[in-house]
Amino acid sequence: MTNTEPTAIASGPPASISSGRQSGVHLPGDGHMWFMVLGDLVIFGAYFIVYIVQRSMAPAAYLQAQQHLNITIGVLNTLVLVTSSWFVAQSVQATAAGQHERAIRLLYGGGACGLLFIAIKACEWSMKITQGYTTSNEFFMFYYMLTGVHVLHVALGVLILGIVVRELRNPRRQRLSVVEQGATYWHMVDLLWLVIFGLLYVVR
Amino acid sequence: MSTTAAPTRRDTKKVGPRAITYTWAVLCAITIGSWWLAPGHTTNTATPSIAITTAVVLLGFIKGRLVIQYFMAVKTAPRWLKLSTDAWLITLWAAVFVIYLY
Amino acid sequence: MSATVLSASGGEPTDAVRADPASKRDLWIVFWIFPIFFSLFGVIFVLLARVIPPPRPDVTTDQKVQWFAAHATTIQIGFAAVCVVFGGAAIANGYVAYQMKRMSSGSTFAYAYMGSMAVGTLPGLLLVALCFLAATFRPREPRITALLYDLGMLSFNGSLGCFATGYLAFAIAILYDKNQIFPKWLAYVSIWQIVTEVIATQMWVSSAGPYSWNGSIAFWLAVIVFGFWLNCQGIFLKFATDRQPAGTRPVD
Amino acid sequence: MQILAEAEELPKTTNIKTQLVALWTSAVSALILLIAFIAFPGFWPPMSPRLTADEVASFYRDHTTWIRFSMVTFNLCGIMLLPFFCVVVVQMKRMASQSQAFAYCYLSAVVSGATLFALSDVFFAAAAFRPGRDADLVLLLNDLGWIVFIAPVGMILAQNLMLALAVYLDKGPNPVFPQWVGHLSLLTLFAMLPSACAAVMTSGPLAWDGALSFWLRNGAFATFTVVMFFVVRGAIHRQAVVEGVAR
Repeated sequence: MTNTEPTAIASGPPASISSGRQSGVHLPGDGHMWFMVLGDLVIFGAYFIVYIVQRSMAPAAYLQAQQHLNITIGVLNTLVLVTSSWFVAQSVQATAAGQHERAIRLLYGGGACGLLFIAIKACEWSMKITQGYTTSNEFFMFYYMLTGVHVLHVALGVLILGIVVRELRNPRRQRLSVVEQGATYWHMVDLLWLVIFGLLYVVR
Repeated sequence: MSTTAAPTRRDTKKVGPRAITYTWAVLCAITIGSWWLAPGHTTNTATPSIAITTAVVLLGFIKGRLVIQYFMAVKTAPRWLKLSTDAWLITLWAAVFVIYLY
Repeated sequence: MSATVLSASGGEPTDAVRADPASKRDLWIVFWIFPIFFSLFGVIFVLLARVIPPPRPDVTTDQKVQWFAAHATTIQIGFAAVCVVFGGAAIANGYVAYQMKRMSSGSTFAYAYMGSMAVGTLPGLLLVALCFLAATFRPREPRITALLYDLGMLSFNGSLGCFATGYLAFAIAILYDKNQIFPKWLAYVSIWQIVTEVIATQMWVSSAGPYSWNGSIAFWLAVIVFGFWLNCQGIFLKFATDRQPAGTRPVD
Repeated sequence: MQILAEAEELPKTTNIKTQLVALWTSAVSALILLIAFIAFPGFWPPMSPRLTADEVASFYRDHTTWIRFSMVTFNLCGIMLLPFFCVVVVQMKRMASQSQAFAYCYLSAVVSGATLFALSDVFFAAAAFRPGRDADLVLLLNDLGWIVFIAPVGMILAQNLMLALAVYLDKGPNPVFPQWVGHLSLLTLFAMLPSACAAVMTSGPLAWDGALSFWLRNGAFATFTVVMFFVVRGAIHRQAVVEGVAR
């Protein structure tokens, strides 16, 4: 069996939805990954809307519970994730410029930031749980659900970055579209976190 | 097979490394700025604030658009993608704001 | 294609003569059971058995008994019908697994899909029918009827692992497949399905609100994604059947 | 069947042998299941759904030993029928003129159906586990046991539908099963179909102790299984002859 490589991010964009680079218009990654990203955004969007609807029914209780979140950890997490996105975006640039070694190093940076994000999140969760904030509180239910599903996405993203690194290491498979697909997913993770950060930590 | 790995002369509209770094700097600045807005920050009881929530919605929209346009490189993407990502951003934040006010 | 022509299987010509080499009648018969079964499933569960939309989890024992009393007839008709037709689920899932076997990703995940779905049919589909049939079978002490209410709804909406495993197998098989039996984006939809299943776990701890078994997040969002996924799966199952050359079968 | 001496060590001979072993494993367990069936006091005659809670509770109190014996045996040997159905799958996959889709759907239905058979005896045995349990609860376990045992026939229907269609469409010169197996399969399907009503009816031929739901259903299934034993044995023999393994 030779066909065991993941085509998830190895195949090029379908001709119907990719467009010529000549015009300066370029679809990063491929249509399938964008379908995934847009769908995920819509699903998360629904979660956010339900959250804000529930919150508007009991604003005082939510605000009271929100005060128990540690904003410093939230800010730290955001900075870590934004920085990881910077690494990954620069990696796409490096790949486009043919600097594959640099691209791989940048991806390692992005992945490391992702792992750091997961570690910080784990600390935050264990702190909250030891302080007695469990899913019995509706706000914390949303907190655990949204951050939990998001952290799953981060973990999946680290895995995807690993696959991209493996593809880049193979001189025959150094395709820009592969890096772009991984990057697109990764930035979506970042984007979702920015919304979660705003809605859970900052909104009053 | 790997025609895309060696691109031709890049379009001037293209997002470059420098633009990405600027984006990163702005995102970090806004994030640190939000630190002052958050309810968990103060020791005394936080009160609801439409002004702060408006700021959160606006900043959230701006941050999201920066990520989409520059990190995800949608700035140079086909029109359908620009429109759908913008539609998502606008719908989400408008809905959040309207529901919050209501 | 990974499918081998019948007479070429094993690499040597066999004397097995195909009676009707151009016929794909068997594939089409099995395929049509997929939409027929799921339409019946929808009609029964929504209109007759009344478990979609789900009855409320946050009601008293007496209200649960009254709910059964109010819907006893339709529950009995619906779930007796389920006892007859629920084999369609096995055929539908078996046929998806069959098409998965045609992928270049090998049979492993096809079997994983078939196995997890075959197991999931009992807790995820039939147990609610059995509980509700037992509840409407005869008058009982209210607390026992209420127990059957909870047991049925929780097993129906809360049997998540079987299906999450099935979706995972489906997604991985598609991502590795080079024969394009199903489109790659359907794998991503399956991954959303896993996400909704993960979130739906909260119905085991939440008896009211968005995370309960009738909640906006744990139920409605999951059902919308499931409906979308199921329709896509059915449509692309048809395309896969269209494209399968007549007289071929997957490698063993 | 006479395995040829020169074919004794061939891999395809092993395939024939394992099918025969599976067939006989299930045959022996079917015999044991028959004994357990005869030994279950609740089947002679089948318990009426109209018994009161106290009557059911005292029934379990009075016949604890035999109920335990038969249900533990059901539990142990029930799923040992599975190898037999898997031989049917293997034979269906040999049907030359088709694409094996029926075989995989049949397998899927067999597995799902087996989970039900594994469930019903648990309810019966649990009802007999503590004879002092509240009568209401014993009645509940008894109801659940009977409903699971009799009513959900859907998987067997799906199995037999797949088998019948496969047989009818197996139009090659050397069909795996004779055509009448398709008729028998459909006949069994229709004989078992009405028993789904046992989950609703409390009296009459469709109740779980009725002539249709109990005797016709179980009789049809038993007859079908016994006939299929010989049919499948014949099919294995023909396979062995075609493959040059046996005479």
